[in-house]
Amino acid sequence: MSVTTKSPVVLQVRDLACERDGRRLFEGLDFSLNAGGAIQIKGSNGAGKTTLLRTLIGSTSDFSGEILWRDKPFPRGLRSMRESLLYVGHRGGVRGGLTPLENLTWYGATEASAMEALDRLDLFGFEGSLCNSLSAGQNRRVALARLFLPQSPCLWILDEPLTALDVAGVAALEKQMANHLENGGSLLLTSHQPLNLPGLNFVDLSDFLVEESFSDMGGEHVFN
Amino acid sequence: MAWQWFHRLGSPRWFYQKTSGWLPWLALASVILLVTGSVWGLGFAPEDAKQGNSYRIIFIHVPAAFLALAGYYIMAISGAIGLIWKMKLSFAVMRAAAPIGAVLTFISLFTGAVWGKPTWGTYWVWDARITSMLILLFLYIGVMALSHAVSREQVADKASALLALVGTVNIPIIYKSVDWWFTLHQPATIRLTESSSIDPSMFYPLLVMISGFYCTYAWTLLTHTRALILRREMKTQWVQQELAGEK
Amino acid sequence: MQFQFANFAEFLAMDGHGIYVWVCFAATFAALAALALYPSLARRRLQRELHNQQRIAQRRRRAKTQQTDMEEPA
Amino acid sequence: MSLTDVQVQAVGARETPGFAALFKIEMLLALRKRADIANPLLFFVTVLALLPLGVGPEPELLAKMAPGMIWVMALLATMLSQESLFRGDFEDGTLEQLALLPQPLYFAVLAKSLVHWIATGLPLALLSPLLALMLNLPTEGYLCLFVSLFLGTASLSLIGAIGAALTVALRRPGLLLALIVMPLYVPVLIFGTGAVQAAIDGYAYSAQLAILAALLAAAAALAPLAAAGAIRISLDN
Repeated sequence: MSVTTKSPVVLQVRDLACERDGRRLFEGLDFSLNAGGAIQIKGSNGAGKTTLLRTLIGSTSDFSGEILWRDKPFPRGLRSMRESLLYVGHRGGVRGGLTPLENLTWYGATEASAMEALDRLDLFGFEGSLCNSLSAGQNRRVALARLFLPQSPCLWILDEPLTALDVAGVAALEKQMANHLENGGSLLLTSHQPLNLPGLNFVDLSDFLVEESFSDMGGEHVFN
Repeated sequence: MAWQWFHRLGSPRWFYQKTSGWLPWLALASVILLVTGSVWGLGFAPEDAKQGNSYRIIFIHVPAAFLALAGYYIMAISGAIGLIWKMKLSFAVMRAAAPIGAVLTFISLFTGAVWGKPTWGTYWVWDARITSMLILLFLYIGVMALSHAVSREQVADKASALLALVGTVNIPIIYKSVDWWFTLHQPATIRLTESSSIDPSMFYPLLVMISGFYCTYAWTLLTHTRALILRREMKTQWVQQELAGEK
Repeated sequence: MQFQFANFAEFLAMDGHGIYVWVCFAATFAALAALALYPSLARRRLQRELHNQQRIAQRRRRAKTQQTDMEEPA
Repeated sequence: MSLTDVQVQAVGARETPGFAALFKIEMLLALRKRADIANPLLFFVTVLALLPLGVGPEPELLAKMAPGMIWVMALLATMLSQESLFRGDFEDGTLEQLALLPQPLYFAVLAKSLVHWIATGLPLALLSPLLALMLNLPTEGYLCLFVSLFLGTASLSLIGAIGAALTVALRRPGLLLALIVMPLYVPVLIFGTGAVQAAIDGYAYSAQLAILAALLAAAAALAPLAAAGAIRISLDN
């Protein structure tokens, strides 16, 4: 993954190996993400896409290899990385006891910008009802409305953002992603659906699978 | 990287192979010390003036209580090492230490209760030491229950290590408060092990028993840790060879 | 140092406290023995499990090779 | 290098909510779920009303049991309400987002514990004179009962947060939470009832209250730290 552009590298991964429940998911993973660049992580179910994202945001520390944020290696770089991170995981981070408007305000939006963001994801009219009473798809859109707020953090890490979105929602999201990249932001996401985004690069985790050893029970781990 | 080096130092395989040589010696020492201490304590140590022969329970009650408490610290410290340096081995030690410590706590509670009958005329008295031991048992059970309730082994390890650490901070506070509570409610009873100046003829067999319990503890902890390592490293080749070799 | 009891019966009785003392010692050593036995039991169980797994793996491998054998002539 | 700086400015960095903001939002959420506030109180009152039915209506007996029973029930009421302390936030992903903030999770846990105390411990303490009256507690004990519950339930909320954080990812944590947390509650219970007993017997009880305050200070400093660590462990699931 060596895209030669003038834009600086923000996130770099060198020889990364992740492990879950004592099982190696992938190893020797190398890629770098530029400012204004977008990468989609591919891989079959259980290949470790979510684990990779969670490793990159520092939620799990069971990895070997190097992760650098603006040339600062983890865990030193983690803090400054989190200052400019917007992460939306499987669980959206939308409080059920709050309204969509209050949820967005919690994430630092002004009322006007929050209303506009909700409007763009077709949530107009729902801003005042509690998220508990909204559907799963609507809650998903409230979570993603964070992407439509002004002064968005420059690194977006999104885990399956397109699930439970309708066609119009996907189109709006794609447009906003392109907008974000144009402004010099970076994007890292997993998705099972194809994404229409200019300049999108791919990292396929199945290229970094751990080689099967002779034994049926799996090989000997490096760190046992 | 530094933690990779620690990983190798705490390699379960290294530990497993290193300790197999120690086991017979530890077992031998345990048996010799326990048998000597028991015979000495039961038959040759003089009778206690106040409590008669029932005091001979001291020779197991005190060592068990000693190790029950020490075992909690061993569990918590190995848990802490695991949390800080991400050592698989020390988590295994922690998980193995929990049931052993719980059994020892139970032994000390049981012997304390049985000893209470001839001394106080009843099996259970809310004596400060016994109450503290009961709470220690609950602490052990809490750690064990938590580690069994969490399905992912790595998460279970970390969670129970943290709980063990929290318990360690609390143990001195709990002991002090129970002590204070007891003096408040029952100012004057015979304490089971009130031994400001224990006679050497009773102290030496006790010492032998304590060292015997220490050896037994070490041996048991090692064998339990080794069993746990085999289970956890089941997918590796060396464990499969190890298990296939002795059939 | 000398034996504190006149005879073995007295040693067992311990002035009426014998039952308490002996119950304590018996229970303790029984518990220690149970702790000592547990790892070898666990080891045996593990061996059985491993054996089963290997058998299943072998059967699957054999099924796979048979399948390829069947496909090749066709 | 200058290019990087420009781009950081072009795309803003996130603002981190402080303790006040965390507290405000937790308070708002607690006020919206009034049933959750009422339930521990109702539990507290109901069980204590059952007590005379169980042990008999003799005023002397009830007076003797009152400090201990009120304290044990306060302990149970706090603990039972603690199960859901982090649950909602865990399930909707808020906890994950809080853990990603550059600031330590400590303040989030502290804010949550404080709100939990305001919603359970404080009303319990305020309600305690009424129950003391029903259980025939001597009047000398009223003030001390209130102050000891006021201080003690705050410690309970903080300590319980550790257990709640450790069990947040489990499907049915109820009994396990009790098993984990109960031994840690022992010192608070002992000094709480000890203070009330001393007050009834006409002794000075300021020492016990001072110890309760010291326990609270220690719990406020350490418990959120442990709970924050426990949350990070539980999130790795």
